[in-house]
Amino acid sequence: MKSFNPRAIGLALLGPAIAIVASVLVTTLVIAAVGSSPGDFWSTMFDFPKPRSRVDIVNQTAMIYTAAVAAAIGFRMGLFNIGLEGQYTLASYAAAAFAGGAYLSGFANVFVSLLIAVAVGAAWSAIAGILKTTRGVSEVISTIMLNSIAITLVGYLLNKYGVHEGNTVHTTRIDLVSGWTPFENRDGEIWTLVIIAVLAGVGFWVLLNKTRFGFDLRASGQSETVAKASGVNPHRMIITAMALSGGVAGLIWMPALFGKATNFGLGTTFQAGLGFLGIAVALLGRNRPIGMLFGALLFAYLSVKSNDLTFATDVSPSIVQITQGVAVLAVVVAYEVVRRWRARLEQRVVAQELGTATEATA
Amino acid sequence: MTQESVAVELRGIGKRFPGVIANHDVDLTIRAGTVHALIGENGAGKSTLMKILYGVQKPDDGTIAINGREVALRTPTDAIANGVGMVFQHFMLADNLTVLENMVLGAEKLHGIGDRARAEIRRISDAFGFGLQPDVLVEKLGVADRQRLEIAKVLYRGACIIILDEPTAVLVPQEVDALFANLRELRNAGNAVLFISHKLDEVLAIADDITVMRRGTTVGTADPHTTTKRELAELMVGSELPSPETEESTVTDTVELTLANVTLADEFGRNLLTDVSLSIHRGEILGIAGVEGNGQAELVETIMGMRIPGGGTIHLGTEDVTHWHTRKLREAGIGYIPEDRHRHGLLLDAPLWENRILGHQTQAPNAKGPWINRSGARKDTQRIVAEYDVRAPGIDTPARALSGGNQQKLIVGREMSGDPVLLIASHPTRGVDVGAQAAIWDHIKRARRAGLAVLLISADLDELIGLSDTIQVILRGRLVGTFDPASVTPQDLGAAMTGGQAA
Amino acid sequence: MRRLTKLSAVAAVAALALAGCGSSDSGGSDGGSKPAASKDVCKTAKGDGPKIGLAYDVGGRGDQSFNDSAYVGLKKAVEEFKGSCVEGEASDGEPESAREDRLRNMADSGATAIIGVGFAYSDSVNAVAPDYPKVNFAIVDGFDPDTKPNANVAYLTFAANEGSYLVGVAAAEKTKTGQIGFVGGVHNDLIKGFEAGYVAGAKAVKPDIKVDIAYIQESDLKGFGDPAGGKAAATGEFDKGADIVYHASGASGSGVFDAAVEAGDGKWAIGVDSDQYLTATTAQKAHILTSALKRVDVATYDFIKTVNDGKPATSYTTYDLKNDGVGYATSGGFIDDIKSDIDGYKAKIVSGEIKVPTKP
Amino acid sequence: MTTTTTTPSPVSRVRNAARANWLFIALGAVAAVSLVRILTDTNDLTSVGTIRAAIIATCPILMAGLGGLWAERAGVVNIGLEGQMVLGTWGAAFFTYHSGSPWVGILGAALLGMIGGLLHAIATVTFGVDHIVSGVAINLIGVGATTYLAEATFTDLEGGGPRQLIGLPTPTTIDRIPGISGPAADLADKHWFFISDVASFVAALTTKISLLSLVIFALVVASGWILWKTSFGLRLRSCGENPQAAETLGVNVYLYKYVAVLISGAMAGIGGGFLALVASSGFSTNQTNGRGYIGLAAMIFGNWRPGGLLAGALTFGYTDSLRLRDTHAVHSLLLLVAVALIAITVLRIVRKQIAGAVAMAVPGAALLVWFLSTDSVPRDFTSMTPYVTTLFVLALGTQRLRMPAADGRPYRKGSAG
Repeated sequence: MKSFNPRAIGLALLGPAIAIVASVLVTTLVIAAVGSSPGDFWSTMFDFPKPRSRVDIVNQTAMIYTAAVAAAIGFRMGLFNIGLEGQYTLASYAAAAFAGGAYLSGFANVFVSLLIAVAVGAAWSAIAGILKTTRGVSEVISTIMLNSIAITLVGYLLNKYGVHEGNTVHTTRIDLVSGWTPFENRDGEIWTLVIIAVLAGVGFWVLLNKTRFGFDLRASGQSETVAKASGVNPHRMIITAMALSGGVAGLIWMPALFGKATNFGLGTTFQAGLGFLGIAVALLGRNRPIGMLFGALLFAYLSVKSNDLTFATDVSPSIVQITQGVAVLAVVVAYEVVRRWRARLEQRVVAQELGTATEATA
Repeated sequence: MTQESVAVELRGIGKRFPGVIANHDVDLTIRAGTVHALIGENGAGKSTLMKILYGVQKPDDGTIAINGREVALRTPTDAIANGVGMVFQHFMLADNLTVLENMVLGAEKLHGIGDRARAEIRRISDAFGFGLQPDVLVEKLGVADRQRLEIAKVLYRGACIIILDEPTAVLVPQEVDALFANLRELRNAGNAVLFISHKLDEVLAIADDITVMRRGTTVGTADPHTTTKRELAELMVGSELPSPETEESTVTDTVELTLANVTLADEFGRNLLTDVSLSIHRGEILGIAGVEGNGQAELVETIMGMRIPGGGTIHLGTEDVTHWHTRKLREAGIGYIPEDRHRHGLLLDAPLWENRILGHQTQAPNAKGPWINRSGARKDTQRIVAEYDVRAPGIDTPARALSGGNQQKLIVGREMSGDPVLLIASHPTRGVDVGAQAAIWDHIKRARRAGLAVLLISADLDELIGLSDTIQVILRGRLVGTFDPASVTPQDLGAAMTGGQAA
Repeated sequence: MRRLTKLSAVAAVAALALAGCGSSDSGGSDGGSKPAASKDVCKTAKGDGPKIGLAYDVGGRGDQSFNDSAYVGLKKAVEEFKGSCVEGEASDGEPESAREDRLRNMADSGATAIIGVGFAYSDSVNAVAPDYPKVNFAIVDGFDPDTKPNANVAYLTFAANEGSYLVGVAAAEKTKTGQIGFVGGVHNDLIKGFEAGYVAGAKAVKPDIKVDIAYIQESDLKGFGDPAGGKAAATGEFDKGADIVYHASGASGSGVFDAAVEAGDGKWAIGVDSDQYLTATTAQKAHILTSALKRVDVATYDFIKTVNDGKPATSYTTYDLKNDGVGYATSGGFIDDIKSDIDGYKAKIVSGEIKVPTKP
Repeated sequence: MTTTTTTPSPVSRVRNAARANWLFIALGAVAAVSLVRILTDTNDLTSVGTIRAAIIATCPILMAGLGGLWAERAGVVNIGLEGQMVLGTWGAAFFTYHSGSPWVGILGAALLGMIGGLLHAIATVTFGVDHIVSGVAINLIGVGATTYLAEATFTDLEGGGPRQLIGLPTPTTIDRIPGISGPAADLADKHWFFISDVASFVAALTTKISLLSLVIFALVVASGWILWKTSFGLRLRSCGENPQAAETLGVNVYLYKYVAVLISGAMAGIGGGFLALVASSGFSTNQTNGRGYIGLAAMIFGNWRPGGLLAGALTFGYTDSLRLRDTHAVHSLLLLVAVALIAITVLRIVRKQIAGAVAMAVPGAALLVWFLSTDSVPRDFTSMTPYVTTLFVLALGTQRLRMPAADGRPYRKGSAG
């Protein structure tokens, strides 16, 4: 429908609106049910964030958004890359290990490390693609298995080649890339490589809407048989899309590595779980660049602000996970309902405009 | 049971879908102990009416009376309880389940799911000569066996009103004969059989009564003993029957497509195509006649690069394209009107202009290098919509919202764009209204005059004879005969298609 | 009352209508358990003394391990110095910034002593401490990640290998089969230290003793929260002939205790970090020989005390046998008969006569 | 939906043969393990203790897989098993604590799992949401809700904490069955070829086994019976094979799908309950640790059939418990897998499937070399074993697997014809 059609916009906003209402409602009910005060909870959550929280939210949004883009690349062609978690863990380790080796200096080191992250993520993800095309293995199952394997593998490599310091093991420390400090120094900085998220988002949009490859990708997602008849090579498409998704996944943690962490350490500097958050946000944002931006912002906001809960309320921060999960479920249900309304509406519109109400189709 | 007792009486049935009226003012009377044929073009509303009678869909208006009693059929269960059974055009069987399991499903209370049921199946099978083995997986059954299983399913439930939706579409003639023998036995046993078809020969051969539907409603009845095929056909289309006029030959000497000994096997090593050789010249339309399921779809998919042949070669012009992929073939100038437009031709949820790009992603005006040329594609979509009379509110409308005919016109327009050298047209006018049908014929003929080579596959023999320069008949994956459309009759073709007499 | 509303409400949320459960639980539980508030000193303490921030590692208060131990020290200090406190807890997969934010929130709320429990706080304290020169920080198991010393950070480390050595001695003396076991949560350097001390202690008593070693996970920190894995690993060792199994596996330890219970009489488990006899269930108590103590409570209390005294501790403080920062527990009285032997080894370690290895 | 590639390969010829030889294959597997045990002198490979541990490790996976089986047989892919399972762990702890009876706790676990299933059914059946999407969301909710509920309800309990609740009563354990347990254990200790291995199984199944384990094995048998031998099961399966056909025959497809997904959730919940009450006798947050996913893999491994699922779950449970108990034994497994691969190679050469034979021979030879040239497997690799095994099985066997024909496809009423 035309972009300025108010009814279409209304319908488009209806889904998220229902989801937000549902998740707020469920969260409130759960809090009230265990005897805590939903008022305290919401006032803490809606309290305008402190400067350093604002910085954290931006940084977290960037990483979650990159993860969501990675997930969405697969989703848009009907591939469920559940393996983001393993892909970015392995890629982050590889990039951090390379950067720590300091084979190159300054910008070159950073750049090549990023390339390595992309390559490793893509390669790990492509395994699932190859298994699917050559052996018919569902990517859902294979990527779940690859997640577990990747995490164990990284632990092994880290133990074997990492720096043992105190009670931790990590990769060699690297020099940070200085970021942008919008507030006082102590409030932290917005990392330079947050730009990755911007590039990922814009790149995703351009790829999807402006390129032949993107068209093929979307066509494959809508109907495999139609895509094949239109000349898309389904096997190559699956492997390419998986690799692309994994490649972007490889970049997820890079802003943090070069902005703050200085090294990769399991349980310490490395932030696990972004892959699964990315999947959730991709679903929440319906795999659309802008939708996912809002989704990532919402998730980042919720998790950063949930830190304040322990100080101000007796509500446990883990409540936020319920809010996030309900939001995802509610949004997919709401969209399905809206889609059905819209399909009916469009058929009616066409029929009215053509005045062919008597034309029979059976 | 007397000939005069009425088994089913439909009065004033109406059914509306969002934006479409599928049935209105349908009246139908079926006598017990007869075979009643319901005929009409694709899209005339036959299937919807049958679904209403079987309780799959609820009518918005009208009444249904069965054996003189008015009934409300909300679900298939209600229909079954009232003695109505249905054999769907697309069989409703679960491949992974056995014959027995498919048979007793939903009717477990009758004879259990064990040995009693097994015995009952054997009884029915023996009574009508169905030859069913209860413990075989359905996936191993051939088409005719599946159909007999479907009929047996209906009988198992004690139905006395049996609906068959286009039962002969997938059968070879011997199987059709066997089916008709079964139907006659059913009739003689006192059942009412409702037989849906658009094959007039068959209707005249089997039916006791005929009702004709057009544009969602019943338009008349006919007596098979006195009426002619021509009359029936005109009743169906509501006017003088259009027929593609043969034109003078435009066949040139340049060969555009050559298949030499092409062989294709399925994953079990059975041949789907055997030694298929043919050639099409520029300006020639080669028609392929055959009963559905004899390798036509595989032939098309092989030429289109969607399947890779196990043996033989395919040349486009002088180029060996045997192992080319679909994309490359399309870029080389092959247009493709697929048999099933929803499965192979359109992205239903995408707007028309994106569907214009489909299949031509790499070609002007849709693309510039690796980029999609949005404005070019949109402009060209406008052109197609205007030239091919695609009735749609705009090019941003999703394809799903269009009627079948308009969807098909869009596909034809798309595939004719960019001056193809070869057009593969599979059932180009199937499910299309009469006006659109004539328009599509005109477009194909015009392109032929301009030197296009066309491979035409159709179940409509008149269409084949009217359009083609040469007709070849395909039977069980082999080309079994070549005919000159100027002299051949549908009867000759029919005989060849069924292996009666290979010419 | 509060508990009751919680319960019935949860039941309502879950849409559970199991009448049996609801009624049996509301029978007489009202006064039965301690009200929640009394358990949490930070909810009630409003004293004018020092305000203390305690940032827990994943698992938080209630892990019946070192987080709880830190809380014990905190509670003692708050009550003694009439102070107040604020707590925060890490969650799985949280970013570094969340830990920093937690520490800064505590500092901003006026805490003058802030303790991060667990080595994961090392980097965050290092980043935060310079911004709050008037606040004193401490990290349990922590270390300074860079060469620039922090003037207001204390690193509280533990010679866990020494405590493990003593329980190794106890195990070797008590074993009847000549075979003992060890279950580690995660095969990392920290836990390897426990293993090394334990094996060394056992071999010191019986050089030919057989020690089975098992780890629940190699690198995945889930190994500290997998009681089923702990139980399977310990059962394996009992099956193979060990009669005493020492665990250093955090919350997975409850599975190790259960394995000992199921293995039957004469089979023992040894606890870790805190005196786990005290928090164990009745059935488990009969099988907990001793526990290797890592006195996080002492370290926590000591640190707060130095702050309260105006002479805040900084730099590295190692808690070992010498200052009773590690040790072993005697609750249950199962090792009273060999206490003098163990203390003999202890004296030798304190005197430096025995050097306990830190790596297996 | 392309969650699982449909592989239209009706190799049912093979499958029927396999079914006929089911017992033969099982015995062959035992013989192979026995051979490796004797060759490598690793008696722990089939000791009573190992098998008992394997059974305990198997049960939760089995229940998750059984949950998957019920849902997928009715055409609903349930990737939310993990979430339903984790809800079950909380339910088991909560209800056991407050009722004092572990059996009430198991019912509670089933109930909580069912709530997860209900959510999934509403989303996928009523609203036609993509099954994977809904499953992912349910996993999020399940984990979040469990963590939150545990903090809210267990913190102040005796034996409880914000993340755990221990000291719960456990379901009855059968200590021994007189006349069977003893002789079987004696026989197992003799370490004879084959006989002792079988005796080990018998001993493990009759000695110190939780009644709940037996209930779970009974549930597998019962599920098989219900799904394949009753009209209820036939109707349910028809919804997974061809819901349109089922609808035309008067089957209320929505109802059966709902029932199937609810049972699926309950099964996964019971799996969580087993984990909390038997495998570790106490609740702790996130203790499922991905077992829901493994259960799903086991079900696919088992070709959507109870027998196969049991074999798959046992394989996972066995390798997982072996890795925890004896790393040396894992080294012997290398030989076992190598032997198996080489056996398949020979079989394929006999059948003249040369390409397939090479595909088996290469990893087989590599494993053999690895086994012969090393004394142990790096510990890290042992933790990967279950996952790598799954990948291998799927990669080598997917062509033979056949999922329900309409599995994962959205279905809407009135779409028949």
